Amino acid sequence: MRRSPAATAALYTLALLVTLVSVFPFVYAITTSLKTGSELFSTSLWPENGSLANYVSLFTVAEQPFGRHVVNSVVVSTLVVVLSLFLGVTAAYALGRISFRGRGLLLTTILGVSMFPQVAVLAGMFEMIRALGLYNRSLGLVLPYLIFTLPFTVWVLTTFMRQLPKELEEAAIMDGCSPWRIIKDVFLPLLWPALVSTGLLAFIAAWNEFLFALTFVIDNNERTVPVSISLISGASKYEIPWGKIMAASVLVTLPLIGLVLVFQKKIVSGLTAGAVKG
Amino acid sequence: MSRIDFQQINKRYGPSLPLTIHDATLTIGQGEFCVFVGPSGCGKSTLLRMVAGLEDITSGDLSIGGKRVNDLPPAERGVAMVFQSYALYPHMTVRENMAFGLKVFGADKAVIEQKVKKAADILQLTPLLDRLPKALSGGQRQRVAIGRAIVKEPDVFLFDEPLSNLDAALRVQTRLEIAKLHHDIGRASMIYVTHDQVEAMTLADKIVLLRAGEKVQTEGSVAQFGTPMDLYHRPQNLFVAEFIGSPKMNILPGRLIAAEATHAVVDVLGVAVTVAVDARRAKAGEAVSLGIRPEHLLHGEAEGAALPVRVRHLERLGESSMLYLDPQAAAASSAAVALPLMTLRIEGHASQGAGQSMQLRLRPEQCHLFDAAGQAFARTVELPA
Amino acid sequence: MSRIDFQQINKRYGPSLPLTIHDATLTIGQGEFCVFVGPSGCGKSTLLRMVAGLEDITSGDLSIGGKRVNDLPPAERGVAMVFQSYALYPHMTVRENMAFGLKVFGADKAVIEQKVKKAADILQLTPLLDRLPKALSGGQRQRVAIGRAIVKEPDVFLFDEPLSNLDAALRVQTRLEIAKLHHDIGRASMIYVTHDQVEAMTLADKIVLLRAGEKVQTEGSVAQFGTPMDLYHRPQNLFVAEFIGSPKMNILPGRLIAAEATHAVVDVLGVAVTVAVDARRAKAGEAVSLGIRPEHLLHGEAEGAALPVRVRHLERLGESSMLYLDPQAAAASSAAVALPLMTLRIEGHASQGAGQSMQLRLRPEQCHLFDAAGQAFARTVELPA
Amino acid sequence: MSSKTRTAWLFLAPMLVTLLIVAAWPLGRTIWFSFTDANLNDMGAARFVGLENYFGEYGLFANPNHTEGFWLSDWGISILNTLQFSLVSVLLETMFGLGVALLLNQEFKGRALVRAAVLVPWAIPTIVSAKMWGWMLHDQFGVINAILQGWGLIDAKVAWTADPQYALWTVVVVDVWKTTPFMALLILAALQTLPKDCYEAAHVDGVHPLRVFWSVTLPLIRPALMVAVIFRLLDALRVFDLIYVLTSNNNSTMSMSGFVRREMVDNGYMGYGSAASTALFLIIGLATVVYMRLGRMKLSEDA
Amino acid sequence: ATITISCGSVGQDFEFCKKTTEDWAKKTGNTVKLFTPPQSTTDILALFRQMFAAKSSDLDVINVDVVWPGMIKDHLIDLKPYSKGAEKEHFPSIVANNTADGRLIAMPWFTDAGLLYYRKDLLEKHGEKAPTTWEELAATAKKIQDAERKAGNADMQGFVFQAKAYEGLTCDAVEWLWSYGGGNIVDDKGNITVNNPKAAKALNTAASWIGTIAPTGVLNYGEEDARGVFQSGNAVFMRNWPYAWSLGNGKDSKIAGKIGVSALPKGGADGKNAATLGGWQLAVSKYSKNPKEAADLVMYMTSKEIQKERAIKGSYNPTIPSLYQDKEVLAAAPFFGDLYSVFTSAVPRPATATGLKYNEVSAAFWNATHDVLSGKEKAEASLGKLEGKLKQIKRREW
Ligand SMILES: Nc1ncnc2c1ncn2[C@@H]1O[C@H](COP(=O)(O)OP(=O)(O)OP(=O)(O)O)[C@@H](O)[C@H]1O
Ligand SMILES: Nc1ncnc2c1ncn2[C@@H]1O[C@H](COP(=O)(O)OP(=O)(O)OP(=O)(O)O)[C@@H](O)[C@H]1O
Ligand SMILES: [Mg+2]
Ligand SMILES: [Mg+2]
Repeated sequence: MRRSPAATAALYTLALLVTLVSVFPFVYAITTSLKTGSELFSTSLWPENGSLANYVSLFTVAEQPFGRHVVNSVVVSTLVVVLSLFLGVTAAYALGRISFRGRGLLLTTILGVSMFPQVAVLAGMFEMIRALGLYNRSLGLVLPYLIFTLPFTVWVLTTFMRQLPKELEEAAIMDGCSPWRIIKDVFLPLLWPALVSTGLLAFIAAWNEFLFALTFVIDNNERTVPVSISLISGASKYEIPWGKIMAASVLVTLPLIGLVLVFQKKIVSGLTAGAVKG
Repeated sequence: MSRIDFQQINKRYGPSLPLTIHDATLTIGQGEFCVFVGPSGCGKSTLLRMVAGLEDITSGDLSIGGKRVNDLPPAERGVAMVFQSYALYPHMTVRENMAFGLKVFGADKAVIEQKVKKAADILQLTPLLDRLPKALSGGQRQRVAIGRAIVKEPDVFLFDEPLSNLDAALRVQTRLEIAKLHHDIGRASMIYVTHDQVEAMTLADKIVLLRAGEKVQTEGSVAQFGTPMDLYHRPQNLFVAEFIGSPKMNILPGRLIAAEATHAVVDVLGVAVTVAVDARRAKAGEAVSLGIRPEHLLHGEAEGAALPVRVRHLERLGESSMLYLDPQAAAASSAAVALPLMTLRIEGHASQGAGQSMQLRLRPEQCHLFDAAGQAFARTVELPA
Repeated sequence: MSRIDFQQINKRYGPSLPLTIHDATLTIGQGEFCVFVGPSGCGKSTLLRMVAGLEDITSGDLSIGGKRVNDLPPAERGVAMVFQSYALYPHMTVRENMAFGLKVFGADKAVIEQKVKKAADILQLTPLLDRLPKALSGGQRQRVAIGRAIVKEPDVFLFDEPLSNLDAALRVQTRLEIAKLHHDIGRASMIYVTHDQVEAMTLADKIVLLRAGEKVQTEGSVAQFGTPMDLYHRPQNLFVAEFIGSPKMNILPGRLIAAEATHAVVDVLGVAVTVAVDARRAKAGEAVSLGIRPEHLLHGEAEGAALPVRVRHLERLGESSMLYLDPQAAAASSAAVALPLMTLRIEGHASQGAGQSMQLRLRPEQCHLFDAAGQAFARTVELPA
Repeated sequence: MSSKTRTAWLFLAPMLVTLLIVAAWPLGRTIWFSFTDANLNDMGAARFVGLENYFGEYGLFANPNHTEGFWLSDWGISILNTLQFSLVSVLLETMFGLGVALLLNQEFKGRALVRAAVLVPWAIPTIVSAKMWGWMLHDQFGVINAILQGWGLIDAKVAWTADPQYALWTVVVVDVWKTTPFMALLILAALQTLPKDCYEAAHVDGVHPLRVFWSVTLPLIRPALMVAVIFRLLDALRVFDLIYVLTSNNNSTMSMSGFVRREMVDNGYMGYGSAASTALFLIIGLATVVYMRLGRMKLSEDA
Repeated sequence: ATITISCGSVGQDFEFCKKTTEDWAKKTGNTVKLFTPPQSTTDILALFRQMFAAKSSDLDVINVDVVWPGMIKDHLIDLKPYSKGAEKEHFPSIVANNTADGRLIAMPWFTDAGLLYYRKDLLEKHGEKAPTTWEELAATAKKIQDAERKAGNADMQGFVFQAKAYEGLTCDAVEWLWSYGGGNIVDDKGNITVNNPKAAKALNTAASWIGTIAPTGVLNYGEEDARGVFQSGNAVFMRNWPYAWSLGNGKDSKIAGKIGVSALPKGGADGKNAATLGGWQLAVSKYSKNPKEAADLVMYMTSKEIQKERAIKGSYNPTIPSLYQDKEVLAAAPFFGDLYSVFTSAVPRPATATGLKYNEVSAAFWNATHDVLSGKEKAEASLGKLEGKLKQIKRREW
């Protein structure tokens, strides 16, 4: 079915507007990252004499290996997402597709975990991290990050899992699938939109986490990106190195955009079309 | 071993809902082909799904091959099922859909390939093997669902209206293939749900006719369990009599005049009709119902009691015609009661027209008789088994 | 105004796929009841969906009430549709599902209430009105889908196999209700897809038989468009002859011996059979196919050419029996060719058994004749319209 | 235990164990501390004080020193601020999220890019984006004032983050900008899993698109929408860094989390701060329960 | 032994730190690891306290803000045994600040004090002198601001300072209070003195600037915001720390060479000049595994040579009075000499008196001040409330 020209025009206008509002600050960040010195305090959207100095300087401080930090962040975030999705999917299967007593209570409890403010759990988490010997290792951040990504993934995936047609699961059961196989071969392919969405959201959440990363890692080599950015320093105490911070922000946001571009292809509609009638 | 035993199976979907299945007790022998029929919503799918293990059994025992399976997971019951709603894996091609069950089972690649190919040939799906379900027509989807079950060659087949979306030719052909499969595998039992009486009659070793509605709660779900000929010729009650056969049996209210061991005489709309049944358990004067199938009504000059009727309207089907008739009650009898239309089936092209009067003949050995509670009197003529 | 015109409609699902619908040209008059039949996957649903506006028309013109609607959105076409896959709103109760279409038109609450109630009564859904679709049986869901369409009383009804999951009794009843509805609304046109020939024959003013497979690309989708009696008695080609009628027409290979204006004589398996057709456009010696419906075959002593056959197996359906027969070719004729089984339908309970020999009689006025290309010769007997 | 239930627990086990490892100690400890007078300076000296931190003389609630009434105490103000902020921002985010998701659900050229672009606000680390907005909203050299002045929408430069009149709403706007993608992405995923055929039915029925949205789409995506809103609500009720960076930790814009942080970290009152966080936990729990009740959300509903 | 030191994250700091520690390491045969603390002072403190609470030995030497000693004294070792009297060379006020319960818990490293920056060129142009009282400042600022605005620079502001609700506002407000003789919130004995008419006058005066000579935006300004406005040429006066000097005179600065610096004005004719004391110390964590080496490093880094070098190369204010007469030092930063009295007489915030509760006191104070500045309340009312609040914070003792 075709769209009318008016509708098409409206659609593209809206898309443009949404894009503009979304990326305007980012564009601003890019231009700022090209500015240096006093020009930073000017409101002009385009740098008069743009330079890549800010970018270069990011990689030239030996004590703050920005590249290394990006790698740390990638590893940590990826691990967090993989773990969350794995644990989330299995739990969501139990919570969404099997009815047993105490399901509602369990879901509420899981949700309860993310009802404490981050600072409140900071101290306890700090002790735990040290007790587990994960202190001062970027990989050690994976565990505390699960405290906010897990409840989220479990809940979202449970909701989505619940909406898949029952008959599909039954067909798989009749085909002799174990629950794990049902999840893997039947549900996962149909959950792609949900997986990608939650995965991206969890990835970004882990990628951007600051407080834990700041507190649990003090080694310069083990830091993650947000801390790294926050530690980017100007020449003196009160000077905020805007140009460099913006350059770093641009650099760490670009991979995320790439990630979205790659994975958004999996957010497609009609995955269950043709499965059942009724 | 794939004998299936239902022992007083009950099913209730919710605590506040009435029983959906009530006291179902029946046995499907190994290698038998059993057809479930019954009105829409009577619980055929439910019963099937209980055999598959997809639905909890509220009470009663279900055993397959002598082993109680109430609590056995579906995978361990050795059954394959065609779902009424197809339940195809939407992200797999037709080929993958059919191969999946075998793959899970760990079958050899070549074997899978070959089995899928064969099933696809039978079901005329070969050109569609690489399509996703969403690009298939309704009938094609249904065929994929069938294919998925038959490649698995299980001990027990469960088919839930597997041919409802196929055209006549393909339906006959697939039906024959299923019969052949059943025959070839031999030891496999089949339970088959259908609304098509021809299918039921031709395929079944045994038919289970299930009740729907109020009476399930009082009289149980199973209205009759027997061979097709049993159900056609010896319906145990009015419900079965009316349900089996299309167009359905004509039922006329009557009053018993004489009740003998070999026959009864009934006053139907003022005409005395003789029926070949053992009516000893009833007494003259009782209200009864007389049943006769449209294809057994004779018209014009023939022996038997003559019932005057008038043609209301008629349908021509090509090879036969269907006449819908108003019985013309004799003035004396209960004319107040609105009588149902009667149906008469005539071979070939009917020459009658609406409004025309006719005389219907009812042969004693073609008539059925039911008591006031709807229970049949045993027929005394010799009937095919 | 609800006349529907198809002008050389084509449909192609993908650039690399063959045409699904090819050159469909037909006209459904206002208030006419048109039935689409054809093998599974022939494009019935596609055609229906094009009328509804859910599927783009690749080329050709579709008009409703004289207005070209190719680019009109579905909402503006004044149609109601019963989907093959039901397409119920999963979050609405049965009542809400049926009421939704009316509610969006801002119909009065009381009116909606009453219409829904009436439809529910007809479809025996009253006790289920407050259930969600997921707690319904297959047939019940289908009935909800029908209910949803009929409450809307639109100009054009589109039914895609609306009765496929209903039992015989309910099916007959619903069919009659649909017919009644059609009659009552009067000006509404209906397009109805079915696999049930009885339905097609009894409901249709016109039948469209669609082709499937290769021949669609060369000969177009529409195999024949006409009244039910046309298709039954005057099939234009072998495809139609074989498709219409169940069990399907027996087709025997033959060779023309004599070709007259009033009849032809054909050598069939060594027997000379006379056929009442105008065969002038053919020449003696040509290969032809002789067709005769199972219900038209006579057996035992009767007039007409006698064909020796042996019973392969038989099916008893209660009111009639189906015999599957091996033609016994005369030694002289082409015994090498494997001949298809022939079907014979016998009223009542057949007394024959497998292996028994019989003589079949073929009456000239019951036979059809087709040329080598499958085109029928016009029959010269008087036939019902 | 039926085998199904066993399977359920088996599949839950890894997640539950992980969550237990991760959360049990920190959370339990916080709740425990809320009943003590622990001080960050010397945790070992913590004494059990019962409900002192909640209802004692200097407790969160029923503090007799709150001469101007509870709602004017720092804690009271932070509760009000947080509720105000959460309600408005979640509401706006839900609406915009829905809109953006519906847009992204359409087929059009460049959709992939727009999808990526929409996620940008979420992808920029909060510490950066908050500062960035702070910079952009700067009254003197901020680009927002420059643009608005350029378009003639305002005539004097507005101190967005400083003026108490605007501060909270400025934070709301930035929060909406930042977290709408979260909503949009989750809603988009929900939209993509909708059954197509009942849309066709609605189409044929001639239902107006808005009506379809209201009567079909919305009910069908409701479960996912509810979950998205819950998590947004949870986040919003715990809001801290955005307010902290944008407006500093002024009383008039302080959030509950800000209060917790101030008491716990800046002031070192572990016990009191823990009590505040536990109270915050309870308030969030209450809000969630109220929300789930209002939304008639069923947790144990079957597929 | 390996010593981990936290000594600043900003570029120059970091460079110095790196170099000096390396020198020390070479000299003593130890190894040094640098820890980069967060930028914000609040964050650094939070992090340290977190680590102290966990008795973490991951940090040996830490940098300590001038207001911290009271709050973290329990976690720092006494440096007396290692200092060998070296602390006597430093400003006594700072050493006193760093002494708790008779223990020397930190060594002064560099100091800081609030200064008034002004536009020499503009003052000259409009025939004004650098103001000596706040009242003069207000008048001058207003005059120049209005004149400049009329002349086309619509964005010209009279005075910018730090009035965001954060520690910086406490610094600014302490200066106002002190300059009007309004005391120092809490006196040395721990008595709450803030609710007095002079303090109220000070705050009301400051409040009168908002919207007249200062933009409303200052209510959310930190150091950089103020510097941004000043350095882009849009402000006549600015209150800031010494760091703004070198940046303001930087190559790309619009106002390079046009900046004047003076002590902050007095509160009225009979007021005092007041500059809030800032600056950093170095200390050794009690949980350090190598306190001896760590203390040695601290002593080395706070030694005269190192402070001199830092003063010359980075214009860090030394904490050793003799260095303010050092020719090399004065050559590099001439205003060290001019403003020597400012640095020696800088007003400390009431951190020692309030000890652990300093943060709380400061927050209450800046909030009360912010309320006055933003016009929510009059100073009298606000200070009254503040007093109540401070009493509540104090409870029985600080
Ligand atoms: N989306 C699609 N993409 C490609 N091919 C399709 C698509 N949908 C249907 N087809 C093909 O088009 C043909 C016609 O489909 P259609 O659904 O109209 O058949 P039908 O006549 O309704 O069959 P049935 O009786 O089985 O429902 C089928 O062969 C089907 O495989
Ligand atoms: N989940 C459910 N909850 C409540 N009632 C249900 C549920 N599923 C089915 N039912 C009811 O149980 C009865 C039996 O359903 P079932 O699907 O077994 O019928 P059926 O005989 O297969 O009918 P059909 O021929 O229409 O498919 C129906 O009346 C149906 O409404
Ligand atoms: Mg069913
Ligand atoms: Mg179809």
